[in-house]
Amino acid sequence: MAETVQKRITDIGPPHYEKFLPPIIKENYGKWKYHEIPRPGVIVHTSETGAKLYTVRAASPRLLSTTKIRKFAELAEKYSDGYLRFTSRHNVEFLLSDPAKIDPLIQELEAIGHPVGGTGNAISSMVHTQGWIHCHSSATDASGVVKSVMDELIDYFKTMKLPAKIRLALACCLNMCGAVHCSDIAILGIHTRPPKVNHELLPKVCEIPNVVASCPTAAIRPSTFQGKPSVEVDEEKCMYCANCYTVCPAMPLNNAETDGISIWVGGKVSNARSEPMFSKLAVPYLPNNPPRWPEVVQTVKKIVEVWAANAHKHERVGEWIERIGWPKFFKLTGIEFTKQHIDDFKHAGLTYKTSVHLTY
Amino acid sequence: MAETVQKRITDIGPPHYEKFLPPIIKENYGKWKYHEIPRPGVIVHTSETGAKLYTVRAASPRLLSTTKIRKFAELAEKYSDGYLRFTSRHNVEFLLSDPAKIDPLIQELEAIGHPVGGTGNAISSMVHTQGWIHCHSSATDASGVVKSVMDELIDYFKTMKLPAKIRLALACCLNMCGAVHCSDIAILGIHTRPPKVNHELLPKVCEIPNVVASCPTAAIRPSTFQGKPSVEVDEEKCMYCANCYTVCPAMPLNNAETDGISIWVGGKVSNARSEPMFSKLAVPYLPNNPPRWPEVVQTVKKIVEVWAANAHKHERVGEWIERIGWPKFFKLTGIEFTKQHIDDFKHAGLTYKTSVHLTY
Amino acid sequence: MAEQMKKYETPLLNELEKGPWPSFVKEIKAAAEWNQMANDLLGLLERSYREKIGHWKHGGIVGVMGYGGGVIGRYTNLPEEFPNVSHFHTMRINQPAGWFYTAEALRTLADIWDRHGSGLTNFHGSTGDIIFLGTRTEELEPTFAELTQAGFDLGGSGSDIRTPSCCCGMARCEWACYDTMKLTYFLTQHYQDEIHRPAFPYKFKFKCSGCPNDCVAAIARADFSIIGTWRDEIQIDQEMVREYAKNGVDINKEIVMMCPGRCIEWDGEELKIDNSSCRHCMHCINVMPKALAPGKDRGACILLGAKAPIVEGAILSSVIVPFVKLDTEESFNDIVELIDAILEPWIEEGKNRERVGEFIQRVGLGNFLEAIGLDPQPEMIRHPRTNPYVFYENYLEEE
Amino acid sequence: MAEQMKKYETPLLNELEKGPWPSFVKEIKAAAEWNQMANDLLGLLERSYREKIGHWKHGGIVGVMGYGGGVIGRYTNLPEEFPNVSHFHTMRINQPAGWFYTAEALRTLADIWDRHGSGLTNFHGSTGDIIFLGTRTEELEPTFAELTQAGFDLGGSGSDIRTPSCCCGMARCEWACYDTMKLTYFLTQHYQDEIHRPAFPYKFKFKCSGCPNDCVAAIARADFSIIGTWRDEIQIDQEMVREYAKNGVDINKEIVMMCPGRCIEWDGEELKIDNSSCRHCMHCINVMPKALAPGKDRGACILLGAKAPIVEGAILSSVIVPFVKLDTEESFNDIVELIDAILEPWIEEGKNRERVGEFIQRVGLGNFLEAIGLDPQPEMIRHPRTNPYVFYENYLEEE
Ligand code: SRM
Ligand code: SRM
Ligand code: SRM
Ligand code: SRM
Ligand code: SF4
Ligand code: SF4
Ligand code: SF4
Ligand code: SF4
Ligand code: SF4
Ligand code: SF4
Ligand code: SF4
Ligand code: SF4
Repeated sequence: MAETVQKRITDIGPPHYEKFLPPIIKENYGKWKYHEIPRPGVIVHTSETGAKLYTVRAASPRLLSTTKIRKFAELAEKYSDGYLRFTSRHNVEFLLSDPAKIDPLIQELEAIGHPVGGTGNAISSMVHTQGWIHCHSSATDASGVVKSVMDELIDYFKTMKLPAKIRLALACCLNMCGAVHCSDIAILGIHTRPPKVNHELLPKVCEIPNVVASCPTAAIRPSTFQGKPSVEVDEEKCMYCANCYTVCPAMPLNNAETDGISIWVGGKVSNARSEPMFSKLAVPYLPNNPPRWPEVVQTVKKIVEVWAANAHKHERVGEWIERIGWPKFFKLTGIEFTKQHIDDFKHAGLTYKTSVHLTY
Repeated sequence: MAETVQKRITDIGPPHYEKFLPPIIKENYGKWKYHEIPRPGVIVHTSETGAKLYTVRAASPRLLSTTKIRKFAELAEKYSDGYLRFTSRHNVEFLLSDPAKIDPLIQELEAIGHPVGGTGNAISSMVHTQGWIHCHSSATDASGVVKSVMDELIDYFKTMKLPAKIRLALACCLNMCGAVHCSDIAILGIHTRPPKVNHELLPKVCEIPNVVASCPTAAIRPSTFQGKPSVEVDEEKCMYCANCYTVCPAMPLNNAETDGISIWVGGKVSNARSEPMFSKLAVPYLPNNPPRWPEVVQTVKKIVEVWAANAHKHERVGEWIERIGWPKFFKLTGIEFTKQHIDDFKHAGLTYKTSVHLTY
Repeated sequence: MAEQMKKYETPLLNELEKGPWPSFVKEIKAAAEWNQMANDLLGLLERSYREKIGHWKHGGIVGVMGYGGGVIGRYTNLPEEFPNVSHFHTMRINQPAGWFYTAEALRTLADIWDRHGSGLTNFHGSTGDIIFLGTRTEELEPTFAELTQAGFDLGGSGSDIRTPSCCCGMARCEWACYDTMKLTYFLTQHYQDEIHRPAFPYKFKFKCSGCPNDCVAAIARADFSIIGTWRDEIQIDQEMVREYAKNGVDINKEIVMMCPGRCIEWDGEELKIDNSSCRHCMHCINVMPKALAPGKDRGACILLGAKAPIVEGAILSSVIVPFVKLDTEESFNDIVELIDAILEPWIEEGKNRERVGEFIQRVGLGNFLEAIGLDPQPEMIRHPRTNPYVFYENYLEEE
Repeated sequence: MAEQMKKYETPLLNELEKGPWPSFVKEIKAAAEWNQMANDLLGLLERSYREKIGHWKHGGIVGVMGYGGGVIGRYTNLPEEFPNVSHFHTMRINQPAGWFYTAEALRTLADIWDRHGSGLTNFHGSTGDIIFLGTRTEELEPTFAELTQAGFDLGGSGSDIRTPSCCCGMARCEWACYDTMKLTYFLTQHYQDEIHRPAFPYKFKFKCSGCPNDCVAAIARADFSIIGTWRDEIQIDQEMVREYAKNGVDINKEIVMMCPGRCIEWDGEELKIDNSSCRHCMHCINVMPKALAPGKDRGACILLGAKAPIVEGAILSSVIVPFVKLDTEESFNDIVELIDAILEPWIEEGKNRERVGEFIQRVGLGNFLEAIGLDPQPEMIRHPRTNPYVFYENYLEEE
C-alpha cells in the first residue's frame, strides 16, 4: 500500500454520478416519457427520443460479501455493458439497452439465488437495519427476521397481484434506523424491561446530568450507590425507549428472555391519494424466536393476506383500514385489541374517537 | 304570597314534558315517518298514521321580556291550541295541526317583528351568551353583536338558498359559553392584555396558590407587594385566557381600548358526512365598535358569501375549506394570514402541513 | 313596583331597535316601562356601550336554602348610579325536556317573575335552562317558593351536574333512535341532589341527541353525550329514491360521492348500500328523508368528555360505549350505573376545576377504563398509538 | 489473511441458508471462507441466535484523521472467544448519487475492502451510504487512503450533516420535477466539511425525491426534504386515456373516486381535471403513466423536520417552502442559503441531541420563521389554530 501514504486526500466527496451512467441514460437524461412493467421485475422506460431502457430488478439481502459484489459486476458486464444500480430499498437493478438479454440475465440471477421482481403492486425488499450483526442496541436480529418473512412472502415479490404496493420494514430497536414509522407493515424490535443500572461502571463512563436528561418520562433520578454517585430508575415510569442506554453504556436494556418484536401497520410515505401516514400499533409483543421467528412471520403474512383479500385496487394498507375502520381491522385479522393499543403519550387525547362514525 | 311560605318544596325537578305536548304529538310520538320543508320556517312532519304536524319557526332574540312571553302565549292559543316550544338555537316554534292557520300566524309573527325562517339550508339564530348584559367576564357584548350580524344576514334566515346549513355562534369570552368552538362561523370576545393585578384586594379575596395554579402558561408567580402577599404576571407568557380572573376577582383583564373580537371558521357538530370539527382561527382581532360592530358584521358576511358562492351543495364551511385547502380560503376571502394563525399551544406540531398536498 | 322611573337617554342602544332582526333592546325597554331593575339595566347597558366595557363584578355565592346551585350572583360596580341593579342575580330554572310549553305554563312563569324580578328572561340559556335574568338576593327564596308551587325547580350551576337537555326526538322527529325526552327527564329526576348540591371537582353536563345529526350539540357541549344511532340496515324505499332523482337530486354527486363510508352505489335504478361499511353519518338519509330512514335496531352511542377550551384546550366527547339499547327501564338504570362508575374516580382523584375529559387525558383512557371496569374497544379510538412507548406492566405483577 | 480458520458449528444460522430469499448467512459464509473477521462474526452471530441477545458493546470514538464522522466504532463483549471481532468498526462510504455504479467501480471497492476489512458490506445503509461492515482501528486510515485514491470519501455519522441521498430522478424516471442527482451531488460537495466534522446539536439529513411519490422517503426520513412537484396543468393525452379505459382501467372507480382533490371528471370520452383543486398527489398519473404527466412548470416543495421517534415521538417533515424552481445554479445556491439560515438558530439554541424538527416544535413554527426570515404562509399548516390562546405581542413593542 505504498502509494496511499504519499499525499493525504480529504473532503473530495463521492465520485460524480455521471461516471456511472450508461450512454443511453446520458442521452435520454430528463427525457423519459413513460414506463411500463411488462413483467414482474422488469421496467421499461421509453424516452421522447424513442429510446428504451430495460431495467431488471433482483432481490438482495443488502448484506453482501465482496464475492457477491464481484458476481454482480460480472453480470453487469455480461448483460448491461457494465452498468447497474441499487435502489432505495436495496434491490439491485441492471440497466439493459438490449431487450434480448433480459431473459438470460433473469435466468442467471435466479440461478444464483437472487429472484427477480419487486415492481409494481408487489412486496419489495424490506428496508432493515443491523440487529445482532452489528449493533449494541438491538432488541432482535434484523437480517434473520427479514429472511424468514421474505421466504414466506416470496410469491408476492415475484408477482404483481396485490391491490397496491405494500412496504415492509424492520428496525431492531426504537431508534428506528429502518425508518419503520411510515411503513405499511413494520416490524420493530422492543425491550420490555427497564434498564439495569451498572452502578460500578456508571460514574466512570457517563455524565449523570445527561443520563437524567435523556429520559422522556423523567423516570431517571440522580442517586448514590455505596457512596458513589449514580442514578436510579422509577420502573413504573419507564417505557424502555433505551435513550438512556444510547447516552450511557452503563444502562443496558438488552434481555434475552423479554426482548421481542412489535408489529405496526398502515403507514405510508408517498403522497399518492392520501397524505403520508405513520404506522400504528397492531401487535404489542411477539417473542424473539430465532432462527425463523414463526410468530412474526405468520402475523405479517396474515395481515398481508387479509389486506389483499379486502382492499380496493390501489388502496395501501393504511388507506384500506381508514375506509373500513380499525374495529374491522382487528376483527378481520383476529388480532386482539388491548389497553396497550390506546395511546398514552403526549398527544394521546387526539387519538380518541370523537364522533359516532362507527361501523357495526 | 301567603301560600308560598306554608310548606317548602325542593328537588321536584322540572314538570313532566307530557303536560306540554299537543295531542297530535302524544298520538304520533315515535311514529313520525318523514318531514318536508314546504317553505322557509315551516316544517311538516308526517306520521305513519298519516297525521301531519305543522311547525312554524320564528326568530327570537333569546332575551325576552315577560310581555313578549305573554304575546307568544297568546299567539299559541290563537293558532296552535296553546302549544309551542323553543329550539336548541333559541328560536320559537308553534306546533300547528291546522295548515290553514300557517299563513295568518306567519303574518302576525312578522308583524310583531319576529321573522319566520331558519330552516333547512339557512342561517338560523346565533347561539350566544350574556355579554355586557350580565357577565363580569365579557370582552364584548353578545346581544348587540348578534343583532347587528343578523340584521345584515336576515335574507339568509328567511330563505333556503345556501349550499348547506351554516351555524353561527358568539361567546363573549374564552369560557365560550356559546360553545362556539364547533361553529361554521364563531365570533369570540377576546382580551388582548394581561390582567392588571389589584394588589390591595388580592390577598383579601383570593387563595394565592389557586391563582398561581389557574394559569395554563405558568405566567403567574407568587410575590409580595408592599410587604403584603400577592402575585405577579410574566406578561410575555400571558395569552389572556382570563382563567386567573375567573378564580380571582383581583385580576381583571377587561380593557375598553384593547378588548375585541376574533373570528373562527369551519367547525361543525353533526356527524353528517364529515366527523365533528373544531372551528379554526380566521381573524385574530377586530375592534369592539358598538353599537353595530361594522368590522365584525362585514367580515362574517364576506365569509358567508364567499362560501355560498364556492361550496358544493351540502358542504358545510369546514368541509368546503378542507376540499379547497386553507391557502385558497385566505386567498378567496382576502383575509391576511399571520403568525397568530399558526398554532403554538400544546399540540401545535400536529397542525403543521406534513405532505405536499398543496394547490397552486 | 310602579314608582317614578328614571329616564335614561340611550342613543347607542336605540340604534339596535332598528333593523329586521328582533331587538333585545325593545325587550329591555318593554320591561323598563314598568320595572326598575330593567330600567337601570337599560341605563347601565348604554353606559357599557359608550365605554366599551362591562360593569359587572364577580358574583358572590348566593342561592336558595339548601341548594348550592341554580343562582348566579351578580352585582354592578356602579351601584350608586344604578341602585336597582346593585343586585342582579340570575336564576336558572330547569326547562321541561325538549323545551315544550303550554301558553298557560309560560304565563305562570311570567307572572312569578314579574312579582319578583326584572321582567327579563332568556329562553333559554345555552345549557338549556330558563333564565330569569336579574333580581335581588331577598327575592330568591320567594321566587323559588312560587316556582316549586307551580311545579318548577332550579337547574344546576357551579361544580354539580348541570341541567340535562335534549332534542325534541320522538316528539317531533322521524330520526330519533331512542326517546331523548324520556331519558332526559329520567336522568334529571334521578340526579336532583347532584344537580342542586355541588360536590364535584367541576361541572358535569348531560345532553341527549336522538341521532348522529346531534341537534343539541351533545358531542361538543356535554361531558356525557348520548347520541342515537342504529346497528342494522338503513331502510330504503327505492321508489322514493327514484322520485328524488327525478325531482333533481343528483344522487351520484350529492350522495354517492359524499358518503364517508364510500359504501353507496347508484345505477339510476336502484340504490345499494353496503351497510357493513356505513358510518351512520346520516347524510344520505338527510338528503332523502322520504326515501331513507335509520334501521330498526336502534339505540345510542355514548361519548364522554366534551368541554370548552378553558384551560387545556377544547375537547370533544369520545366514544365510551359504541352501542347500547335504550328501550327499557333496565337500560336506563344501566346508564345511571355507568354514570356513577364514571363519577367515582373523577370525584376522588379529579383536581379542582378539572373536567372529566381533562381528567381522562391526564390519567390516560386505558387506565380510566380499568378504573370504571370497561374493556378497551377499538371503537373508542381514532387509531392505535403511533409512538412506540408502550408500557408492558404485566411484568410488574409477575415479578 | 489466509491462516488456519476456526470452524464454527452454526446449526441455527444454517436454517437461514434455506428458502428462496437470498441468504445473508451464505454471504457471511462466503467471506468466512477466507476472512478471519467474517469467520468470527459467524460464530458470534450463532451465539446470539442461541442466546437471543446481541454481543456488541457501545462503540467508542474511532475514525480517520481530521474527520469526526464516517466510522461507527464497535467491539464485541466476547473478545476472548471471538478475537477477530474484538474490533468490528463500520465505515460509511458516501455513495454516488442515485446509487449508480459501473462493474469496475464495484470491483475497486471490493478489492480495497478485501485488503483491509471483513469482506462484508451493506449495499446500502439506510441513510444511503455504502457500508463497509467491520474492521480494526488500525485499518481505518489505510482503507480511507485507498478510498480517496480511488475517488471515494466517507459519509456522515454523529452530529453532522448526514450523507444526502436521492431517487434516480431524471436518470431513469419520467416524473422527476427537478434534477435530484445533480442537486444531491451539489449539496454533498458544498457541505463536505459539515458532513465530515460534527459540530451540530444532532444529526441533520437531506433527501431529494423527484416527485410526490417520494421514492426515497424524504418526508419521513430527512430533516430537510426536497420533493419535486409542479404548478401548472397536468399534461393529458386523451387518446391514451381512452386506451387505458379500453384496456380495463375503471377510471371512475380507480381514479375519479380516489382523487383527493375530487377534481377529476370522466365522461367516458374525455378526462377533465380542475387543476386549481389538484393536490399534486400523483395518483392519476401513477395509474395512467402513458396518458398523464406532471405539468411543465416544475420545481419542488421543501419540507423540514422529519425524524424517528426518539425521544418525543416521530415527526414528518412539514412545508417550509411551498414551491421553488430548481433549474439554475442560483436556485441551488438559494437552497444553500435557506439551509444555512435554518442551521444557524438551531446550532445556536438547539439543545444537545435535539433534532431541528424538535427544535421547531419547542420554539414554535411562527417564532422559527421569524428567526430564519420567512413569512408565514397558509401552505405551511394543515389548518389554523383551534385553541384561542393567541399572543398579541405587538403591544409589547407599542408600550
Ligand atoms: C427504484 C426506486 C427509486 C430509486 O431511486 O431507488 C423507485 C422507482 C419507481 N417508483 Fe417508487 N421507487 C422506489 C422506492 C419507492 C418508495 C420508498 C420506499 O419504499 O421506501 C416509495 C414510497 C413508499 C411509501 O409510500 O411508503 C415509492 C413510491 C412510489 C409510488 C407510490 C405508490 C403508492 O400508491 O403509494 C409510485 C407510483 C406507483 O407505483 O404507482 C412509484 C413509482 C415508481 C416508478 C414507477 C417511477 C418510474 O416511473 O420509474 C419506479 C419503478 C416502479 C416500481 O418499482 O414498481 N413509487 N417508491 C425505488 C425502488 C425501491 C425498490 O427496490 O422497491
Ligand atoms: C329544532 C332542532 C332540534 C331541537 O330539538 O331544538 C332541530 C331540528 C331539526 N334538525 Fe337539526 N335541529 C336543531 C339544531 C341542530 C343543531 C345544533 C346547533 O345548531 O347548535 C345541529 C348541529 C349543527 C352543526 O353540525 O354544527 C343540527 C344538525 C342537523 C343536521 C345536519 C346538518 C349537516 O349537514 O351537518 C340535519 C340534517 C339536515 O338538515 O339535512 C338536521 C335536521 C333537522 C330536522 C330536519 C330533523 C327532523 O327530521 O325533524 C329538524 C328540522 C330541520 C331544520 O331546522 O331545518 N339537523 N340541528 C334544532 C333547531 C335549531 C334552530 O332553531 O335552528
Ligand atoms: C348563562 C350561560 C350563558 C348564556 O347566556 O346562556 C353561562 C354563563 C356563565 N358561564 Fe358558562 N354559561 C352557560 C353555558 C355554558 C356552556 C354551553 C353549554 O352548557 O352547552 C359552556 C361550554 C360547554 C362547557 O361546559 O364546557 C360554558 C362554559 C363555561 C366555562 C368554561 C368551562 C370549561 O371547562 O371550559 C366557564 C368558566 C367556569 O366554569 O368558571 C363558564 C362560566 C360561566 C359564568 C358562571 C361566569 C363565571 O366565570 O363565573 C357565566 C355567568 C354569566 C352570568 O353572569 O349570567 N361557562 N357555559 C349558560 C348557562 C345557562 C343555562 O344554564 O342554560
Ligand atoms: C447503519 C444504520 C442502519 C443500517 O443498517 O442501515 C444505522 C445505524 C445506527 N444508528 Fe441509525 N442508522 C442508520 C440510519 C438511520 C435512519 C434512516 C435514515 O437515515 O434514513 C434513521 C431514522 C431517521 C432519522 O434520522 O430520524 C436512524 C435513526 C437513528 C437514531 C434515532 C435518531 C432520532 O432522532 O430519533 C439513533 C439514535 C442516536 O442518534 O443516538 C440512531 C443511532 C444509530 C447507531 C449509531 C446506534 C447508536 O445508538 O449509536 C447505529 C449504529 C449501528 C451499527 O453498529 O452499525 N439511528 N438511523 C443506518 C445508517 C447507514 C448509512 O449511513 O447509510
Ligand atoms: S435500529 Fe437500533 S438496534 Fe437497529 S441498527 Fe438502529 S440503533 Fe441499532
Ligand atoms: S429506557 Fe427510556 S424511559 Fe426507560 S429509563 Fe431509559 S430513557 Fe427513561
Ligand atoms: S362567554 Fe364568558 S363572558 Fe360570556 S357569559 Fe360566558 S363566561 Fe360570561
Ligand atoms: S390570563 Fe390566563 S394566561 Fe394570562 S395570567 Fe391569567 S391565567 Fe395566565
Ligand atoms: S338529533 Fe336527530 S333525532 Fe334529534 S332532532 Fe336532530 S335529527 Fe331529529
Ligand atoms: S349514513 Fe352516511 S355513511 Fe352511511 S350510507 Fe349514508 S352517507 Fe354513507
Ligand atoms: S420520486 Fe418520483 S421522480 Fe423520483 S423515482 Fe420516484 S417516481 Fe420517479
Ligand atoms: S394528481 Fe392527485 S389530486 Fe391531482 S388530479 Fe391527479 S389524483 Fe387528483
